[in-house]
Amino acid sequence: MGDADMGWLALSPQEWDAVRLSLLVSFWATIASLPLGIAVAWLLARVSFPGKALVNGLVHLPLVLPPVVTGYVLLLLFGRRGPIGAFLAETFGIVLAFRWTGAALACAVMGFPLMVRAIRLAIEAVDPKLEAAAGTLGAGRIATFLVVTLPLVLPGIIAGMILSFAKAMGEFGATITFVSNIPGQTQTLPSAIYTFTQVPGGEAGALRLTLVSVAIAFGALLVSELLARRAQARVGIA
Amino acid sequence: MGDADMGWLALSPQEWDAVRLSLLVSFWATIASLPLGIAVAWLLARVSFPGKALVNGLVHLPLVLPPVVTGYVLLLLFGRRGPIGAFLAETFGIVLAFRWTGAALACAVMGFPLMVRAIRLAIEAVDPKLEAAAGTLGAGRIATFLVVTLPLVLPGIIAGMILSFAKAMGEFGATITFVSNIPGQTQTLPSAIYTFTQVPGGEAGALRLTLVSVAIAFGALLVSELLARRAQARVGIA
Amino acid sequence: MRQDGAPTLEIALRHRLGAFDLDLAFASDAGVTALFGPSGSGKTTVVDAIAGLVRPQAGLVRIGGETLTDTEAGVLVPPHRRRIGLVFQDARLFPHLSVRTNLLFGRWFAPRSAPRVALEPVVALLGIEHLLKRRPRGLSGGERQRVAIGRALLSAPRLLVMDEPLASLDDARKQEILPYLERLRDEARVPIVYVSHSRSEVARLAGTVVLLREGRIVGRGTPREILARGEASETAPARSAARARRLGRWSPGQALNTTRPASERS
Amino acid sequence: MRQDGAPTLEIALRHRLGAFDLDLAFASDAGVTALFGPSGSGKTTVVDAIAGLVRPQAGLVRIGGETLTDTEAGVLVPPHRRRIGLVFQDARLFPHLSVRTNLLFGRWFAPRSAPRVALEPVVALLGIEHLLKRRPRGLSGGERQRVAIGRALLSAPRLLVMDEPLASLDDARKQEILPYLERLRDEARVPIVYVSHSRSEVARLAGTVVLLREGRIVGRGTPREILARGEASETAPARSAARARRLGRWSPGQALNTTRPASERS
Amino acid sequence: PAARAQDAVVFAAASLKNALDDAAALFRERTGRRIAISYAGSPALARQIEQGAPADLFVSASIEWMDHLSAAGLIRDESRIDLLGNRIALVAPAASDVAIAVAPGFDLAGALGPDGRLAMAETTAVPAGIYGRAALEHLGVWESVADRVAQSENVRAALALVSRGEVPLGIVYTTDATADEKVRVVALFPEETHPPIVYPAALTRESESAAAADFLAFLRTPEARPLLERQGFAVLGE
Ligand SMILES: Nc1ncnc2c1ncn2[C@@H]1O[C@H](COP(=O)(O)OP(=O)(O)OP(=O)(O)O)[C@@H](O)[C@H]1O
Ligand SMILES: Nc1ncnc2c1ncn2[C@@H]1O[C@H](COP(=O)(O)OP(=O)(O)OP(=O)(O)O)[C@@H](O)[C@H]1O
Ligand SMILES: [Mg+2]
Ligand SMILES: [Mg+2]
Repeated sequence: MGDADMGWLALSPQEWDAVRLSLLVSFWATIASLPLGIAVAWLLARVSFPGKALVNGLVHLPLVLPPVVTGYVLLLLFGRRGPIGAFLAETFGIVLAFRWTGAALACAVMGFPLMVRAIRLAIEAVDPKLEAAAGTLGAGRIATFLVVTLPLVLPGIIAGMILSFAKAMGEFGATITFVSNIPGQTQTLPSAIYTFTQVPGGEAGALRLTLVSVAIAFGALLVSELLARRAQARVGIA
Repeated sequence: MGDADMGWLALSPQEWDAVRLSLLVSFWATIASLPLGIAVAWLLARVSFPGKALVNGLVHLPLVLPPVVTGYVLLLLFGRRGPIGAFLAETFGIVLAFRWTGAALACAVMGFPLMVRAIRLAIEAVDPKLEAAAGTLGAGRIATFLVVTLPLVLPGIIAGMILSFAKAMGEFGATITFVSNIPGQTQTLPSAIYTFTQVPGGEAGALRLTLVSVAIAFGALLVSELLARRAQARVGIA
Repeated sequence: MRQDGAPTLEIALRHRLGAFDLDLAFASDAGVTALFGPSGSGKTTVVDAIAGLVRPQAGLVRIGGETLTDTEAGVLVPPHRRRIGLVFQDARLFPHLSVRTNLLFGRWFAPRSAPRVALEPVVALLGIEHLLKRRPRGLSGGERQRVAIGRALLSAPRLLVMDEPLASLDDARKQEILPYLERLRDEARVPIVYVSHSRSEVARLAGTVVLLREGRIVGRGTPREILARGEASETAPARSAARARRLGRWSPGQALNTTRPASERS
Repeated sequence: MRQDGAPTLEIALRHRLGAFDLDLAFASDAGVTALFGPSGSGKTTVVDAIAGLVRPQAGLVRIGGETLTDTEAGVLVPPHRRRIGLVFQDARLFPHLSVRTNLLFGRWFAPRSAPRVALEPVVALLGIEHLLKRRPRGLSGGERQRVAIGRALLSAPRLLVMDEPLASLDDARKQEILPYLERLRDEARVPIVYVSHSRSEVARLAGTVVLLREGRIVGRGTPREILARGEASETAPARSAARARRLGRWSPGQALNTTRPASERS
Repeated sequence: PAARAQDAVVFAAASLKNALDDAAALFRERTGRRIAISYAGSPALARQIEQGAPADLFVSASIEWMDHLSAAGLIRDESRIDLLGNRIALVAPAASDVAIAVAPGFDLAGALGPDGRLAMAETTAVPAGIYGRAALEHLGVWESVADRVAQSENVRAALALVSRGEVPLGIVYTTDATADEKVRVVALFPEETHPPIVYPAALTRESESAAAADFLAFLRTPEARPLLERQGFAVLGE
């Protein structure tokens, strides 16, 4: 790790794979969990229903459980032999276990509580009087949600997305437990970093990948702040 | 794991220690990080200053880094030989390494991005016009923050606290890397659970402790929802 | 559903909010019905009940013979199916939409059969041409109120409900808007419920004035009859201790002294 | 700091908000100064500048000879040190505090030397005894406005600025509050800046009327002189295309035609 | 990542990364066939194989987990070999001048000093910790240091504690100790003090990859041997 010699910063092809895969996984984990995240946030913020406490608890579960446990639960449920995994594979031909899609699932699950909470807080801050006004103008419940609530909640959605994305960039325990650490298929950046930390002389590699990961997350964060500021300025309580 | 025989649910004294310790650690991680969390959330929500993007990035770092890396960084900084650790030990006699206090620090750091984001979202939702009104009534910036902003932000603070607490109940990677796993001193529930997952046939033990952990988190969640609902009803945009 | 012969507006409400107890019933014919009464007498609560934003503890709301609310029969048509154009006391513009989009909001959701109100004349009437591209943020109080009026007008409602719509406008602007409302009343025959503290506005517009006080009707008649009376210019005394009257076997139909058509008794 | 002989209120402002261009200067003596003009003419913007909630692009605000804002000298006393009691057009009550605490809010922060205004008479005047324990949520429009008035009065301000304070109140209530404001003006000698669209209120209270239109002063004098003129009852035409006039070597002192005391030139 | 680019998937204990990466590279050079290696903790890998992971070859750091899979019929017992051997050592920071002979009843507690801790991997779950504890028990000193042990998630974390000077002594694999300049081997534990440290390898039941079998055979060739020995492992005899 010489001062002048920056060669240690160069990524191997396998590491590039990990970078690509992490981006792919984080992107899809964030995007795919967004609709459900919004729906659940809305349910928790605005609807009372029996079993609400349970749903709320379930959403928070991945935060409370050690990631290894979450990963193991996913493996049991979504593995090839798991009830949901077998069903998905037979019915739709969708296989999650030991695929990048499974890594995306693991990251989505781990980031879900963060996403839901951010969006929920934003929904709770929307003045129901505005929604009532939309009602008098002929907008039904769903239309009101889409045309009034959702745009007002945009800053919260952006916050939820960046939290989910950042979490996915760092998620390791559940992912490696669920889909293993197969280079080019399920080896994300954090898994690759972990591997480096497990052998002598891996520090430089771990540092190198950590820097890449941090740089990507910083970039995403900057973009999100920009978007959020715009959304905020637009919505800005007059 | 017989149907009738619930004996496997009984905790050993050492496991009780882990439960107690996890509660202690999670409680203090949440409480101790709250003032800084509020301050940083306020800075990010309301003040523009050079280096804001950097601060924002730093806050999110524990989310992005694999927990093991965070734990290692903590060890480098706060270990007995680390610059901050040595300083704290010499100046104040505060030792974090291999103490539950260190576990609390690790959990606080890991939960910090979640806490800050929740509070920040809530602060951003406070109408600055109310703060302006407080100004015309003679309240300075700090007084306004304490008497107007803070109470209005209460639901967000509660959300931030429960996120931090839940995260602390599940945090494992950074904690064990920083303070190891010393039964009775730094062995929290997730560490104990991890231990069970590492040996064949440890599932029952892991499940038992996981149930305890989930029960505690559910309880905390219920309390937080209650408090938040009260705060919300109180504040409720008229 | 329009039942000929039925009054345009039939309202009977009983609703309790903390120490405030609303208990009233009135019916009125087409034209402008003014709700008049001191601050806190329940005008906005009645407005909310008409629009379906409040579910009264007991009550009946009918427009042109169509039942919108009937707590006895368990009827509560949701606000977005009522086609009532409401000008809120507090404007309630959508902060994320331009003034133009705010104005056209109701049109997006209006049924095809609804008459289309043209944007330009309304905008010109309200003097808000220069605001169309702006967002509500930064509008002055009167500008907001004008946009809110325009938004309700453009939603082509079958009943217009206006809660102190001109309170923050200057006289000159008021003198431009009032004739428009008169035309709406006389030519387009849109019934209007008009809440105001201004005697002159009420005198000019209203066919019927309903005088409220502490949630009760204390007078009902033409502006001439009502506005002259002393009650119309007294402030409500501090509310007397909680009234013991309970919501009981009280029937909205009875209170209105109208008989419901058999078809609706179900 | 009070400079005898200096006018109570000296204001010179130049401020641009989008297409709106405020450019005015006036001074007035103790008593009530009314800001009168059509919706969107800049009244609230002037109010905000007086209270220090807006930092004008160029301008001067002095009360009783004390400089609160002077962009040339870089002076901008923060709102909480100005001791200006402001009744906002939109009430702005603190939703988490009871009405009582809202009312007493200003007292917590008033300097010890400030005169103490008793709660009970103000509450009685405004007829809000029965609301003291409630939270702002659920208050009617007029109730909010009354609490906002009370909150400003109780903060024992040295200048009271009221932005359409009685707009949503009934005549009877207005007739109770107006004499109180007269007493405030005459006995307690609190100067008042009063924004209103009501000719009768302005005629009754104001010593000086400043007539605004599109950010400019188009008249200044006694109510009798100003309210009679045609300009006071015309609406503003659609705003003319952006004016080219630039903020330049314009001096607030010059605009006011007052000379600043040497001690303040620094 | 569409079609599989590799000819065999190997699941291997994370501590084998350097050794197996080198071997796989050489194997590819010689045969043109690609081996993808997923490194993780042996327990996670074993569980994944239980759940139908696409692994062809499993190299475990623990005999127990291999036995577990064998009992479940998930590996081909006939292919199972003891691939590598390792040693555990008592280590100290390089700067430390502690000298102590590992012998029955040796004064380990004394060497730790009044408040020093002994860094080890988890002593009930992680192989290195289990071996270390067995050795200390065999030597009759476990009781005297049991409550002074800082247990880490893995050997590398224990090594880091020694390397950073956070603890005066630790017990790690010699493979880790010799590679770290900041760490000095104080003494090796005699092999008879603990169960043999063995990395077993076996083909999985479901594997159809000839490349996996060839790779396993390749690991036993004289050509591969130096690559493994270079990392400090003992290559066990036929
Ligand atoms: N949730 C509530 N709890 C207690 N009282 C309530 C609640 N909501 C409304 N009220 C009271 O109901 C009364 C009627 O309110 P409403 O808004 O209908 O009055 P209003 O006639 O529109 O008055 P204004 O002219 O001031 O707008 C008020 O005294 C108000 O304080
Ligand atoms: N951020 C902004 N961008 C553009 N225009 C603005 C902005 N803020 C205020 N304005 C405009 O400035 C003008 C003056 O506003 P102000 O609130 O001072 O009017 P006002 O005299 O108080 O009117 P009203 O009687 O309706 O309350 C309005 O036309 C308003 O639209
Ligand atoms: Mg009202
Ligand atoms: Mg205004």
